[in-house]
Amino acid sequence: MNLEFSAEDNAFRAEVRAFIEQNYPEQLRGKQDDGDDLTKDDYLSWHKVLARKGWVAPSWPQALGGTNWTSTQKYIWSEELARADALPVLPFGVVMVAPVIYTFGTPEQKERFLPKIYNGEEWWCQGYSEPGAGSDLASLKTKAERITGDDGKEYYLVNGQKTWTTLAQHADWGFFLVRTDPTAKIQEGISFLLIDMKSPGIEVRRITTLEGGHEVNEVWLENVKVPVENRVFEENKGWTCAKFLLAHERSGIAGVARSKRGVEKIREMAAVELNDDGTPLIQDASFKRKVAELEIDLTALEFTELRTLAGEASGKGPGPESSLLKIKGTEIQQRLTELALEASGHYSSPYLRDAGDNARIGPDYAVGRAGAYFNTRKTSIYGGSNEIQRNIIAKMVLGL
Amino acid sequence: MNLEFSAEDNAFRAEVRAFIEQNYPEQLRGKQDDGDDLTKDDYLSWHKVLARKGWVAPSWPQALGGTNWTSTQKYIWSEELARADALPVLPFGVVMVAPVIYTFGTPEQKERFLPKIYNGEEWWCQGYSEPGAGSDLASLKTKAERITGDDGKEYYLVNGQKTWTTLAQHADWGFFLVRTDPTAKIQEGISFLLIDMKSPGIEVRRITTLEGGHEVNEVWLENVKVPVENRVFEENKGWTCAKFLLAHERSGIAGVARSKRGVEKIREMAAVELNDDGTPLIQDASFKRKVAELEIDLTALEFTELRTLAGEASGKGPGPESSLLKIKGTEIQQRLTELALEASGHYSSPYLRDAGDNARIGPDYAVGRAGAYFNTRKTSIYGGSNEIQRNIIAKMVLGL
Amino acid sequence: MDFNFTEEQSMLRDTVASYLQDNYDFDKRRKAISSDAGRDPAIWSAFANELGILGAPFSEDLGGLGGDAIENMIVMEEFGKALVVEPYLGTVVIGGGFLKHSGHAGAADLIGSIIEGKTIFAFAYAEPQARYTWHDLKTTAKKDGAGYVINGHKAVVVGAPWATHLIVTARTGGGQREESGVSVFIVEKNAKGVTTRDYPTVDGQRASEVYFENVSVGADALIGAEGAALPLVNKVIDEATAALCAEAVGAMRQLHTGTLEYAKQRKQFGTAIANFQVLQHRMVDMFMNVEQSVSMTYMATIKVTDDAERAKAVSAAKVQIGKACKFVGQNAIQIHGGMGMTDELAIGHYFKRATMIEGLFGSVDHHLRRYETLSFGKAA
Amino acid sequence: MDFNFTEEQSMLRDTVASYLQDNYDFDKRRKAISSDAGRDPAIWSAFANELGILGAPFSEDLGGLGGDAIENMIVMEEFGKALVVEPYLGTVVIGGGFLKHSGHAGAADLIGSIIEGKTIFAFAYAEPQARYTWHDLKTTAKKDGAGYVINGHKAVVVGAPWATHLIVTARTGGGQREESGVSVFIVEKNAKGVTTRDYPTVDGQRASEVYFENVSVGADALIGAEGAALPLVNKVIDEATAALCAEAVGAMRQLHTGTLEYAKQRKQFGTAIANFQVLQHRMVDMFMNVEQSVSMTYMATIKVTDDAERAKAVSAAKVQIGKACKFVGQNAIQIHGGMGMTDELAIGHYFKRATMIEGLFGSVDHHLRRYETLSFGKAA
Repeated sequence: MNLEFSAEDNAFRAEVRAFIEQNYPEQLRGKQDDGDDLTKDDYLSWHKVLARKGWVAPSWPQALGGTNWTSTQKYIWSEELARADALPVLPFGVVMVAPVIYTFGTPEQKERFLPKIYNGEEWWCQGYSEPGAGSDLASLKTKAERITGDDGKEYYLVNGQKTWTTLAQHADWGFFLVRTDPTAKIQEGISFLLIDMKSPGIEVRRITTLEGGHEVNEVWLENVKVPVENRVFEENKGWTCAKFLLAHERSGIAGVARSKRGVEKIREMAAVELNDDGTPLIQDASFKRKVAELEIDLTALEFTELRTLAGEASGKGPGPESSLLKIKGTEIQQRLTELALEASGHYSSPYLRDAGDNARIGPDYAVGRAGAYFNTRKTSIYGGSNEIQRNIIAKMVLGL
Repeated sequence: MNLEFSAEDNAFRAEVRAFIEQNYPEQLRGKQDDGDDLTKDDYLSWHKVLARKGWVAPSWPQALGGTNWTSTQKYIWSEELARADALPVLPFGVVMVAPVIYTFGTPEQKERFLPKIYNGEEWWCQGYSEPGAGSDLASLKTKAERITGDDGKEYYLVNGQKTWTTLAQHADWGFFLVRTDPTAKIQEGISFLLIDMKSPGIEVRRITTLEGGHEVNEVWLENVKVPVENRVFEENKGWTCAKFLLAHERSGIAGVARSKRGVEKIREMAAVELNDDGTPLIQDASFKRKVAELEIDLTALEFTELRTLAGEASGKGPGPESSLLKIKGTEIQQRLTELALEASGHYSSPYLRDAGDNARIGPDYAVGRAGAYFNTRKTSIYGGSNEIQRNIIAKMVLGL
Repeated sequence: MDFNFTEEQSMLRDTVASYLQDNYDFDKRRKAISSDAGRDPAIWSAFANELGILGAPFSEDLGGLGGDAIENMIVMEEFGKALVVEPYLGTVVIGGGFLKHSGHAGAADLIGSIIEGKTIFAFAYAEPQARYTWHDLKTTAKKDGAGYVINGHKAVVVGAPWATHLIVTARTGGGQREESGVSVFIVEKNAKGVTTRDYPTVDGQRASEVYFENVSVGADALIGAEGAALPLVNKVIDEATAALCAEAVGAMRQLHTGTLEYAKQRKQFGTAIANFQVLQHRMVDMFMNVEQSVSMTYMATIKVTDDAERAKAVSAAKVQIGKACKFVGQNAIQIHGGMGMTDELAIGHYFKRATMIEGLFGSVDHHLRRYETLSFGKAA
Repeated sequence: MDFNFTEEQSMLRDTVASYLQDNYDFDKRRKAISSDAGRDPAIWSAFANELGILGAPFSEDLGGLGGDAIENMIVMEEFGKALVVEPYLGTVVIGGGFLKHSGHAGAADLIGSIIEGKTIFAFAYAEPQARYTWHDLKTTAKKDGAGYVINGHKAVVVGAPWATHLIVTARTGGGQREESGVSVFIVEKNAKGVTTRDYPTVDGQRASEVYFENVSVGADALIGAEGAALPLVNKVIDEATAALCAEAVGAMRQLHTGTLEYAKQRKQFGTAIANFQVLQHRMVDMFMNVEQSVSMTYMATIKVTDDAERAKAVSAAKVQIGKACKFVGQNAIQIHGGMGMTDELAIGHYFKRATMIEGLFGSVDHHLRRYETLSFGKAA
């Protein structure tokens, strides 16, 4: 057992840090700090910088553009991104659909889609959740019937509704789970389709969330024609792709690096915000205690993640233990937003979302803290609620 | 709404306080403080003082020896008992079986049993729980068959096993739930029997609990002959008595007065125990915070109990809301023992139970704190575990 | 001891409840708060003229209903249930409180005007540099002839965009955090030198940053003793805090019952999620939090009129309510799942209001500290 | 980064585990702890002679296995699983630790004697007036010729009834709570002037109050620098605390798996209680507590050899372990119901040990305070 970084690792860290410092788009920062909605171009500006550098998809096979980093290097990369408050690359293309395509897709699919994902030319969204399904993913109802088009080609005719579709308002393509055999058992008869979001019959409707943001959408599909060649893997075997995707990119699920940076930010703001007696809030016994307990819990999570990664490296797949990382990771993220809200005092209250930089009221560190707190409640709900995660551990790990 | 005590109430408080001060048996105190097991005579010494005064059974009908106190007076009485660290009267006779007897019993039963309960001449125990039944009371298996004895009289022949029978080692009589109709549905076919604990075929076996005490027992019944006239209420209708008994004496279930005294004791010990830096522990920000939060939670519980009592006074029966009092009351009792254990430091560790006054190690306030902590874990288990209480609220109050 | 409401009190509750049910449902509220004004003045007018509730805590000689803190509690709980944004707290509880307790010469007239719905107060007490110490003041009021000249910046003055009058704490003496030297003034909002920057708040209210630049007021603007008004300020804020606890109770009741209803109808894995034991127990814990909050609100409301017990009682209650707002609010969202995260359902709006109440007039930590000082004395 | 055990380390674990399984089941332990001696010396003998594990953290030149903190962790976790009361912590970890780090002239001989099972140490550091400040000392060692004369009262010296030697902290200078002036001595337990009052502890160990009355020791009794041994004391206690965390992990694993097994077979309301979702999630939370404790124990064990990181790492770990001991222990009892309350089942004994570990070498609050000082600096 040891925790040392090698000289190579430290050199890599220095390189990464310098690159981010020199190349992170300035205009992103201000919007991030205000908690405003980002535009498509905002997101893509950073994506394209990374694509040019060759660092946009570290986990892909090297032949396709992956970096062939060691797991320690990936760990350092995520730490440095977090340290710099840099946006992560949006996962829907690079991290989610791409591995499904390069693992299960046809040569034509790989050639058609992967380069444009890499370069940020096409934006992807994920069509999984449905109204009324929630954490019970497999109960989906959106159906796809095989038809022959007027052009003599084979199509799926897709009808149904998806929801909680993140940033679908910007998407060029979406990957969808649809039911191709309504008579099969619940997890069977599902297929994995790639759908052009500009297809006739698709409507994207905004969902405004608690804090006022536009992050998620409903996607309505009415007689949407999807060429059969846009199905990945076999018909009715889409659940295989879905499971693969769920299990594939679990590293980072704990969000340790971001939360470490989050603790630093709390400490920074609480060093400036003054307590009732005029001393910095961070010196308040109770506030300091909460931050200390959070740091310690985060350390425990970090080492649990490191143990999990070590287990993966020595051949054990990422198992249901990752549910632990999800539960603890999101609990910590939520506690961070609670502390930031608490530290903001009176100035947690003004609502000036998307009103631009001039509309700030109160100290900069308080801006957007309430919105972040409200928004972060989602983390214990999405991706399988934390209750579902506990069910998974009970069943898969404890044998209950 | 108002919270005032009347002049009469205050006079009553003064009278009660003086009486306890002048009459509480000295020899009890030392043993209580050490956490040692009390003897039968220890318990009875105080019971008999109260019986002579006429205060042993405040809630009984006045004709039978009750005091006819107002609910405010009863509240004051329990506060003053707690304030003086006086033992409560053991409930099994006075509070539990007696109301069943005077409500459902025959004139002969009332005459035979009630005076001796009142005077402490006969000690009662409760034969409810069975191994394997736990909080699922109605699943009891102890059976009672009707037989005709050699003397031509009717008897029940009782066979089975009871457990967690508190202080059965001292008991002259026990009240038992037994199954008289094995074919009936689970809560039917149960009868309520009064059994002479000296009957042949009864064996009381000690259960040593975690902290080393002898408080509970197993009671084995093998062909125990119980005269039919010792059945209370109708055959197979014992569940009515059991339910009545459960609902009857709920006041005090929250243990507010005792817990208030418990908070005082914690404050007393933490004023003497010194912290790492040599200042009193009670000045430690974190310890003080825990005591303050406990006080506040206890205040909330007190006022919830007062609201419940007010509701009862205005005709609403003690409903399933009393489950709230049980849950919160026991949680607070447990937190009190946690804080006392924490305050004891190193000297929580010596185990000198029942070794007498000379065997004390460390400061008096630390003696027996670990034992009390271990023992008090039972409070969230017995009387329907706190999980069962939550099930009751879910079903009966929330309609789930 | 007695926990019953009088017949008049029960009637007050029923009156407010049924009016709001008929006239202030979620959609009407949404329309009001997203209008330019941010509220619906007709509602306030109805409170004054149809319901007469703006006089709830004022004596009958002044034209009120003869009530006190309990009446405020009753109104505020119903407002909490309906998420009412109208400025009852600032005007009736706080403005009215200052007027009642100060023996101000103009009190009777101003109270009369409150009852008629004409005068609306907002309470300018917070400052940018201060947290929950009400005497941490940089705003100054300098003696100028018979009157005063006020300068300063007041932060997050809730209801200021709607107010006709501001109640302003300012220093007539003493250093920034001294207990002495605190005075209170009534300032007309349209007085020369008063400027505001108005904005919405995350919980659907409106507030302002209020700037005073050489604002001249007369001697009669002073309420309470010059330089010695901190006890008055603390008293009124305690009364306001007790009333806020009642509002929180109303909001939490809705969070709890809304969650129960949702859980009973929402199906997952083939059954109503209300059947999952973990969620049942969670909803039981929510229920217990609400009940304990009700108890503490009663306790604080009864004791708030007793100056010896007031501060400790109110701080204890605010600790309980602050914790409960967090627990009940967070779990209401969690059990609603994705739907709880949307702006469309009422539940999220109750959650946001409950969250803001956590910090208003002092966080849980602030009130724990205050409670500790009162219960244990100052640390050595 | 690497979290794997070496082959030797895995073998050590297997050796200890299988020996304890065969020779130290719950009934054998119960017999040992209720015997007059309170332990079974044959077990210790086997550790020395059959298993050779008393040399686990000592270098091979000294006759040890060449290990360090990780080896102590491995042994202590297995001891925790079997609730072993034998004095490994006091003798090998603490006694051995002082000898290794102090460069004491007699260290090699004494370590040899530890490895052979002949020398048993108990650590006399706590005092009646002190809490968790290891330099809060009233015990004095006065220079007397070449040697010292020791006077004082040491509290709750765990394992003292079994010890051949005591390690004693005492003041050779400075005031009661000064950091300087702390020295450490090895004192033979049968030295003239040493008296003990022995007693059992609630968790099945034996301990003593130890009284020193003009106990004369030679110059060679001093370990570490005279008057400047506090850093050494802190280092060894940190090592002992890391080892104790490992013991706690072992005990918690048993509390968790014992509870799982019980819940699977125990029926109520016609079904195994393991089917109740509330209990399932509770057991998941127990599992997560155990896993987080394992992680923190690894972390602290790796960092305990790095003097720059040691203190913060150990305090963080002890906070996690202290909280987990409470949560896992209390819920193990709760899920066992009445059976958990009996002396008869092993589960209660694990609970009692876990509870005592919470406070040993500093409570959760103590270590949080220490962590805060290290992470945030001293409060202004």
